[in-house]
Amino acid sequence: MNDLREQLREAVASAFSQGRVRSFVCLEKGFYPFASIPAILHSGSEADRVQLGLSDAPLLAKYLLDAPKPAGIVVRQCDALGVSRLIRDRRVKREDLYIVSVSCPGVVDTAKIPVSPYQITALENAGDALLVHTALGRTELPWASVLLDRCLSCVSGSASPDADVVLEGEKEKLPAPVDYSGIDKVEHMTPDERYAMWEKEFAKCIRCFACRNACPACSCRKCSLDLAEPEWLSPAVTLPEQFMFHFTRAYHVAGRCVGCGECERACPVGLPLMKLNRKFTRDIETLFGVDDARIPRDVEVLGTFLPDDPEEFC
Amino acid sequence: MIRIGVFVCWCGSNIAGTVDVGKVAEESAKMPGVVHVEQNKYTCSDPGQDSIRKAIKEHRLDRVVVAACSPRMHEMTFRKCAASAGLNQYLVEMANIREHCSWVHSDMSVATPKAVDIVRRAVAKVKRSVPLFPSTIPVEKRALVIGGGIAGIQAALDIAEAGYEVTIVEREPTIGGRMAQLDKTFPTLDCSSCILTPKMVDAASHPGIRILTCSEVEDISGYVGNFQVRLRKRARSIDEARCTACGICISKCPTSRDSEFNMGLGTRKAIYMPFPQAVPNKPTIDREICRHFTEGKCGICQKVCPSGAVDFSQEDQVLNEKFGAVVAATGATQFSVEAYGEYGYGRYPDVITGLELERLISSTGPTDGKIRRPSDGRIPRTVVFIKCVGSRDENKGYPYCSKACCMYTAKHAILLKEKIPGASAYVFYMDVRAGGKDYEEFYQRSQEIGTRYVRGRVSRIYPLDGKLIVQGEDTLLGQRVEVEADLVVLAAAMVPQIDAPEMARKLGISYNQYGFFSEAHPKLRPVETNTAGVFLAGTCQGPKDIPETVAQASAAAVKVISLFAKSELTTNPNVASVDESLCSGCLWCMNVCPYKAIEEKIITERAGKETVTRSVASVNTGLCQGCGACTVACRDGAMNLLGFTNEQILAEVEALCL
Amino acid sequence: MSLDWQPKIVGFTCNWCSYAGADLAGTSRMSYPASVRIIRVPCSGRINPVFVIRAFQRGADGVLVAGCHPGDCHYSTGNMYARRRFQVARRFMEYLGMDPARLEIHWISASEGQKFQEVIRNMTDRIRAMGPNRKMREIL
Amino acid sequence: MCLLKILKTKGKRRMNYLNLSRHEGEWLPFAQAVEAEGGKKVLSCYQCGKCSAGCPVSFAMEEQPHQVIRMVQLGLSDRALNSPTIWRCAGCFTCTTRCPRGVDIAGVMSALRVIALARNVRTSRRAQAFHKVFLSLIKRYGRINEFELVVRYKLASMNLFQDLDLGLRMFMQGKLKPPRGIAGVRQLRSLFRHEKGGKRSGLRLLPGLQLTRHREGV
Amino acid sequence: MGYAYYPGCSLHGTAKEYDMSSRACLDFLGIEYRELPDWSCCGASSAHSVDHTLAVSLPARNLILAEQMNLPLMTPCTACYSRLRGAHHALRSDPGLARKVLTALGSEYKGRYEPLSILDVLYQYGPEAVGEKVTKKLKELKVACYYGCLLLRPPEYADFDDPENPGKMERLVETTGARAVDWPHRTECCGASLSLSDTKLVVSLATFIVDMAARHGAECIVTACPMCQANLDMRQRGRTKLPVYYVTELLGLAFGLEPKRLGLTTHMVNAMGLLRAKQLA
Repeated sequence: MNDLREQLREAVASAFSQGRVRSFVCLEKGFYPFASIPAILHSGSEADRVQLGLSDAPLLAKYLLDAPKPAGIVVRQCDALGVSRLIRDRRVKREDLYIVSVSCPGVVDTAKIPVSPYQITALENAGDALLVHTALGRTELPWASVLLDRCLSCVSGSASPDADVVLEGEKEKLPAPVDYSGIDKVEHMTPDERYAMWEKEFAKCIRCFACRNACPACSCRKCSLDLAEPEWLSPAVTLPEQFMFHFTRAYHVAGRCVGCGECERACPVGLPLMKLNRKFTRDIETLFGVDDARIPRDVEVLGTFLPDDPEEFC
Repeated sequence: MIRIGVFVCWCGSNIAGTVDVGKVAEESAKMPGVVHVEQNKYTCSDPGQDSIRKAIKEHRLDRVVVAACSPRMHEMTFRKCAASAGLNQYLVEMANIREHCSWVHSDMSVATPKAVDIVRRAVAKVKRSVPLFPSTIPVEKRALVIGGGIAGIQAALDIAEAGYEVTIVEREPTIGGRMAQLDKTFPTLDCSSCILTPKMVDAASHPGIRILTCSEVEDISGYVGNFQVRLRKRARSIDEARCTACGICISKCPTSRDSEFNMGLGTRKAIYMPFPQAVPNKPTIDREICRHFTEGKCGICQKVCPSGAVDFSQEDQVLNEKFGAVVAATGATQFSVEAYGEYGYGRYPDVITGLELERLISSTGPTDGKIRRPSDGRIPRTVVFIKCVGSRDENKGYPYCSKACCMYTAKHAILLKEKIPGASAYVFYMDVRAGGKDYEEFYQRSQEIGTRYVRGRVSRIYPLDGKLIVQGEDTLLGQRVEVEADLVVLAAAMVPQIDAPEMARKLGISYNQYGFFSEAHPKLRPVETNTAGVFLAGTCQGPKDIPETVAQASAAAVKVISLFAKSELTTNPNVASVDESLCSGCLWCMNVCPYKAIEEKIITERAGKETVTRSVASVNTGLCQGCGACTVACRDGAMNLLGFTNEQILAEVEALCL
Repeated sequence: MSLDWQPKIVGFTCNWCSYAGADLAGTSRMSYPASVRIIRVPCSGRINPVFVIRAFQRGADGVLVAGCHPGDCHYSTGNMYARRRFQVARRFMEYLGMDPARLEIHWISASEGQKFQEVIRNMTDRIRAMGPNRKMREIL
Repeated sequence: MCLLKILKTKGKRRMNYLNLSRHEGEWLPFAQAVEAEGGKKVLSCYQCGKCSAGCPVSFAMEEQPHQVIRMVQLGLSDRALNSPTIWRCAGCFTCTTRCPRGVDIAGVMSALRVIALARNVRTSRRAQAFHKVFLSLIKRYGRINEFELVVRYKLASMNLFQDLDLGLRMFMQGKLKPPRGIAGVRQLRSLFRHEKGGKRSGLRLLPGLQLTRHREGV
Repeated sequence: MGYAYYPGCSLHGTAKEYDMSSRACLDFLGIEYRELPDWSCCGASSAHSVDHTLAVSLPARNLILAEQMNLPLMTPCTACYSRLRGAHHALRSDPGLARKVLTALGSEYKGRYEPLSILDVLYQYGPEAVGEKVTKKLKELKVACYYGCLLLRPPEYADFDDPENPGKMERLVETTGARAVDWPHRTECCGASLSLSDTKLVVSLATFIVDMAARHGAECIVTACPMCQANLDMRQRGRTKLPVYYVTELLGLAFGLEPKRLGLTTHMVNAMGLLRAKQLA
């Protein structure tokens, strides 16, 4: 684990020294000793701030937009999907990037640790378990039980192929299928129950747009929902407008969502936004035979068609 | 300040019969922006139109709504009318209260409020309409025909006959294409060159037609009426003006190679004419093998040429020219039958393709029209024909039917019997497809003269004691059958040119999964493409026989002619337009555009201190047809469709739902 | 809900097929309920699913989306995109609780005036049975 | 022999016509069953006969391979399953390799054999005997012991004396040794049980060697 | 590196000379291999006629064993080759079936390595390299290379060479100095799988193939398939009887190995006669 971090640190430093990058997007220690936050480094001297990010690592991709180019970035599989999303959306150019890819055992979600973060002194990755050190002692939790949701349906734990540097750790998270059970639950409700449920959820929404800002697929220079004319969305925070907002948001990322779940984590009121995104993801997979709708393609799934697409209208 | 005039039409009793026009007028008057309302018995009549013109002037109207019939009926009428009163015609909107209201309802109490809604919709929309100006584009009245096969020749002749200039671009040293290689043609059995050569000569001698051989299209840009085309004319090493085609050079040339024209069955010299009737009737030097170019030696041709036409120093020419329309007649090629290892083509010299047999039968061919088998030159007594080699075979070839093979195989069988009395012919087939005038009769004739049709596919061929053992199945007998053949002829599939996709990209047209060019509409627009001004002729669009090809070529020609008949094209101003300040440059719109009308544009702008460049979408209004698919693909709402803007549609929705 | 209640159906139709189909229904005097109000767009590919939400928001009881039959699009491929977009968008609206019957997508050619009539009749009946739409709708 | 004759030989008949309507309900499910057992794309066949033509053993078949395919297409399940052809197939895949429609003819044949055995269609006693013995040996030892295979098969198929000489010579050359079992045989049996729908899985492959999920490749 | 060696049932019985000669060649060329511990029957040529799933799960067990050794699986037997590759292919292309089989086996299969034929291995070693090791040229030995079915068909997964016009075996054999005759029936089926159940039929096939080889001037037949070898060897009834060798036997000879060690003495049709006549053994 640590030697991987060491390799990573060196990779970053040398990228600067070779003049490959002007800035580097990576993780560093955050407020909590164990949790990590995003950082944009501007010189090789800062290289030792680099962390692997055992827990609570945010998706780094979108920070590229603010990083001076050419920019380096440390990616796990999920970051890699985010980055290629941005490349596909032509918000960044591949040739402006220096991608260092690390294999990933999965990222711990401290929210899933039944201990208040204040008491946690340290976290430790012990193979199949997570060791939580507190002042009172040490608890052991099964590895899978404390991972971020996105890790539970990781496309692949191994490092991403098209990177400039590939660093493989000795332990990798194995790919797993997306868990659609949540979607199924909703689908099995009656329309009225569904509507009631979403009404309840959307009522919480304070329209802070955190979901939009966190999303690697929401990278428009100016979001159409902010326009005054045409008024796609009125500033009035009424329920119908909330439906309008969340429909549009989800529809705009439909077929483009990389499944990172950052929207959900960013949401201050805890809306189950992935329940919306994944609905699209699965429908697109099943309707148009896209093998893994989370992976960005050259042509957008909704921006293309096949003459023999399923026909359900008459 | 918006001043809308609403003109409600009675259409006699057509509308007034079920809609309370007075009430509609009354309600319309209350709508925001409406400053003038009028009723007319027949708004489309002259008095009706006059009243509109009058009102526009008197009330300084800057928007007009006509509540009457379907826009598909009279929109043009009222737009012209408004224009004649000095109002931009695109500030007129129609409310269809006849077809969509009075004619489908009988109860005035429901029809009237609906009519009001419909008017409100129109008012809401027109309020957000802006003046639009159709641009007119000039038409360069010169046609480019790509490909000098029978399709290209026919199209060129027809266009030129109508009095327009045509340029034929052919990459081979001569025009004529595949048809020139054929001996006779079904179902009439008249000799191919006898009907083709005259056309070739006509084309060559026609004042309106220019033929560029050894030439290829390198790049095409622009749009209908205004294509910029870059052509490369490869050096022929012959001064065509001087050459008298005496042929001495050819007879004296020491080097030779397999002749493409004879499908490799014969040879040709390094300086050569593909065939005697070639047009233009000038030799060409093949620099790949010519010893002057390979070894710097020789040069005999130059010495012997009485008119000093041989010019080794000649270089490729690049021509940049402007054309108004393009006809793609790039043709098809033959499936490479090596894919069928079990038939041993390439390993067994006496397994040949249909086209090779054509050359063996043809009097201009390597055997002077005597059918001799390649291996030992013996006259074959037993010939086996195998159909659908590469066609109807998704495993080793293509799933589609090549259409011409059934008939030319029947033809081959007949010709075989003519050339070699007593020879026996076997045809292995799955189905005989003889749809077409006199085709079925022709096929029956081939049966009546004793051709044995065996229903089944051949599984394999192997040589044994100088014979080819052909093993197949007679599915009607339900038994394996075996033929000891002297010669086996494979009816190879008709497949797209290898570089068809590349050509399609140059032309900005689409092609199907095999590489055949796609027509704009399978039934209703069979020779047009999705790119205005580009038309299709012949086998580049799909397998065809000669009659079909010629028919399609003439059809394409007519399309070109009717395009050139217009002095200039007015473009529909209802096209997509980009708000560059919003565009993030994802160019998703580019992918959905069926007309390749959207391209990337790099703009520079000041961001704070530094100036940055970024790419945005930009619409070529010459190509855009205004379908609006791009607007929905655009997430950041930068793409809009003039005349049907997001603002307008959203407003219409609001107006209707009030 | 009183029987004479007239649902409000917003119809988005493409100019070349479905709008013409509606015209044909008119010229051949095929009567249908006065529930539908048509918005003409050049192609079903121009219809943004967001328009549909907006319609429901502003008080539509039903929405009809109509275009040329796949393969017959005037712009050759517009309705193909529409088909994909609405297959997912429709599922999603249902997922949000919208009753499926309130949004219908049909391919109506210029020659299918009768089909247009039937579509409107059936749709109106179904929506009548359901009553006014209250979901996603602003209180007006 | 031609299709017509086959059509007459078997099956319910009214005035010598094969009544296809009677089989309407059958054709899809049967074809699906065949495809499920590995007979890919059987419905795509357009009866060109290339399979039969290339088949090394079709000369010894009453009904040609493409005719059997046809039976499947028409849903004539009894006739297809009773056809000796499916047992004559040597499984050389020449047909599959050459089929222009991508039909896995050899696959269809083995699929039909599978179904025939499952439904206990007693056409080829010999073949059935052979497979029975063969699998029983795998069940017992985990490997095939040709000596025992041959002996038991001969007993089962009642033609003791065929190849006796060969057998003897082989025995002399030590090519036919007495059987020996393997360690993982219990797990193999579980496979068979599993096939019978029995719940038994997750056995260890080798004594001491347990598969681990995460640490592979280390 | 190296290979997991899967002999298969026949090589422990009727085809033991193939086993012997294969090991001999591998040893001689210094190619590392370890016999797959506790390997089990791949189910050929019966399982696929009884149960589609069984036909995959039997070979699957061996594939998994090999994957645990983290070595590519290699087998001389073409029947096994076919079954193993078929299973490998099915496990990777048919998730449903894969789940069923792997749960039954209680393990997972990544399929990192494709199962190989010993010919693949020799090819990876390189025909030239093999040629260099040849000490005794098999001059003037006219050989008909016989591929049979399972190395080449169905090409979907058994793709050792061009299914209709292969040539790899010829290249290998010619490194020994022998001459490979060109004959059309090298991919024809000899009906081995019916050898027991339908002997009459098989005799005619085998005889025909051997005759064709003879007519094209071959003095012997070379194959890489125990079924073909046994079948052609036992069932040929033609006028001229041709000995049928395994590739590895000829290679072994060319390497100068002891005929006895290669099992050449245990053929049905006298294998030594020809060789002695040519002073090759």
